[in-house]
Amino acid sequence: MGKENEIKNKILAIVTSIPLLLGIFLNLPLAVTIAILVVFVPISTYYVGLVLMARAKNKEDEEKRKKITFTGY
Amino acid sequence: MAYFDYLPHLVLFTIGTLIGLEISYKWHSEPFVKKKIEPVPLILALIGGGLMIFYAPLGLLFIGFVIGMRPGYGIYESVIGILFALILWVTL
Amino acid sequence: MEERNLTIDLDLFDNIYRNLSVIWCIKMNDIVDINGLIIGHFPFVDIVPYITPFSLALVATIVTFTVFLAISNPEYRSITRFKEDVVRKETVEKKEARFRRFMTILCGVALIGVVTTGDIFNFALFVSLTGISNIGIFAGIKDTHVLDAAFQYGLVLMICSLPLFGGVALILANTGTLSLGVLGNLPSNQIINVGRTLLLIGAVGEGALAPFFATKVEMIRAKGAPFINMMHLSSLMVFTRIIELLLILG
Amino acid sequence: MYYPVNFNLIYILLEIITAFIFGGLLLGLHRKVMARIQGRPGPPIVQHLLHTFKFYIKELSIPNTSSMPLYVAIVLAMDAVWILALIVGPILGGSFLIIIMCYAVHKVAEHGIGLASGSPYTKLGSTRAVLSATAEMPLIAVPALVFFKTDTLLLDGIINYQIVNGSLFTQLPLVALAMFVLVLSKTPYSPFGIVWGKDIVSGYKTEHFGVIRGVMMMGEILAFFALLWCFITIFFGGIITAPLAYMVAMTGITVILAFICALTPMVAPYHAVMIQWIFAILAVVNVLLI
Repeated sequence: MGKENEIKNKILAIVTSIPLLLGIFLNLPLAVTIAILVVFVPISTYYVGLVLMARAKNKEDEEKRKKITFTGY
Repeated sequence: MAYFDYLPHLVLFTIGTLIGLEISYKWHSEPFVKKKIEPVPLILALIGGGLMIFYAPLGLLFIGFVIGMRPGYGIYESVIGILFALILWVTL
Repeated sequence: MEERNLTIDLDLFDNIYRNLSVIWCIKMNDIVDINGLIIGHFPFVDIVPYITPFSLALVATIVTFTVFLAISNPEYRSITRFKEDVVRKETVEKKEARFRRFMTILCGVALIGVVTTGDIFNFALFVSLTGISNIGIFAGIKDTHVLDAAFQYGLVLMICSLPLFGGVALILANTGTLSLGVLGNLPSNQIINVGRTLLLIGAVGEGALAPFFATKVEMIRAKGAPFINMMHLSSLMVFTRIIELLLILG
Repeated sequence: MYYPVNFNLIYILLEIITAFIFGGLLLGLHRKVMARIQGRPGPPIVQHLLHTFKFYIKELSIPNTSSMPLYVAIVLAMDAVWILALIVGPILGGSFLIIIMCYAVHKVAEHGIGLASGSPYTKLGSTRAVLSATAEMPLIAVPALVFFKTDTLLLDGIINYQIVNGSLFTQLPLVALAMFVLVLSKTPYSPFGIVWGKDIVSGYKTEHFGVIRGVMMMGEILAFFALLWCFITIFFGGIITAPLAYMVAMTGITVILAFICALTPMVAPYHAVMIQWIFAILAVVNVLLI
């Protein structure tokens, strides 16, 4: 995945979690809350996951990460 | 009263198991051998069992440490800790 | 223990009932017991589409699925043949894909009709429309197995339209109405029960549900993931709706 | 009133997170108990949660053959549907039919996940998903049978009925058995888990790894929690009311499920369909007897 893709993912991660933050700070009606949760929780988890993945890949201590441990995660 | 009243319990238990997993692998890097009861996890389990009465999430953290240890280790200790907590709960 | 009352504002509840009772001449209704609060309704002359949390959820699901299925490209299938050293990637032809995409969208629209309508005759019409568009999805495939299965499904479809509309006719003849809002208020009797059974048989055949699933399993061997998925969606949505309908009639 | 009138987003989000962590621990416990029965030490209880988080930092690669927006969107749909089920079920106590709809959409998502990648193994898994849907649909006749007994399908109404008239478990035991088989068929390593059987590599999950697999596992955890919650609410709602009691009951049922999963082999697809039909017919017989 290229650099542009990473930036795009970061922007999308932020954009998709804005409604969740809005819902936390504003008191929205129940129907809107449900819609926000159902639509934006999976999408934002997906994009946050992509960003985390890119971070883990770019880490300098990649060698260390690759070392086999017993716990395996 | 809702389910998330038990969120601290669950989170601290999970963290406890994670720490237990990490540390027990530091303690035992050898291949699995059937072990007798170890002192340190036993003490931790007893502390956890005692804390369950006063502040359950913290007690779960300690018991979770022992439960979450490397597979095969810490079985008797965690059973003793849970029994201790039960005895305390019945008597108090 | 603490009381776990219905989380419904009683004043609002009363208000809605008062408004409904003008049109539907009802005080209590099975719809509320099954679906929860009626959020709104559109009083056309005889047809009364109503909105409940259940139908809202269904409509949202169907719209989302239809949009995503319509915009996605068909998948590629890797095919290797004996004595050949290449791996071919096959997919749906563009012309064929266009027709099947149109049928997918049509099926989605019909499904929205199925889940929102408040009138059993319209329900039967929309269900048969989903059946027809399902056949359309599979009609363009150049594969003998799939076409054979689709042919058999088509036979079931045509046979089952008789019990489907027959059930509706029985219920109409017995009660004098097709509106679900009124029907939900009427006590059931033997004839309505027969009508319900016929309706169930019809919908099961149209949606390729339980006893008729063999054709469906053969049919989804075809290429073109998004279009095939629509068929599964349509049959399951018809099924969820038919449960609600049968319970309302009872 | 049991719950606060204003459901804000934080409240619901916290409930979802609780359900996620608890469901993950339950699935971990499930694996642990299974392992102990089979004489292995087994993974730590937290393993299933660790797997879910692990996949978040693993590289995602999308096959060249996949049908593109669908490949990602259908997995997200699986997640979204169970979040909806959790909101409607444990939090609002709404209509049981919506949860049945979520279950149906879960089936559609399984089918779509299998189809979208273009791999023959996932295709087989998705074919089995269609096949098993026909088996589980009769079991979903459970809401109808419950409705004839209680005259309501709102989960709150069902709970109230049981508080007045006693648990439905004693009144409709065979229907409860059918619902239990439904829950069993959604448990990993279950005899009816033909959809992700190891004979077809991993069924519909074969081509999904990386972030997408993490999201998918999240959906499965929520599904397990929601189905267990529904089972307990519908059949034991009179006895079990407090959240702590729910958690204890869920743990108990998970242990029972683990025993069943550990001691039974995976049945062949057509046998799975047949066995589930038998349980559904038993449920109908129960209603006819009463």
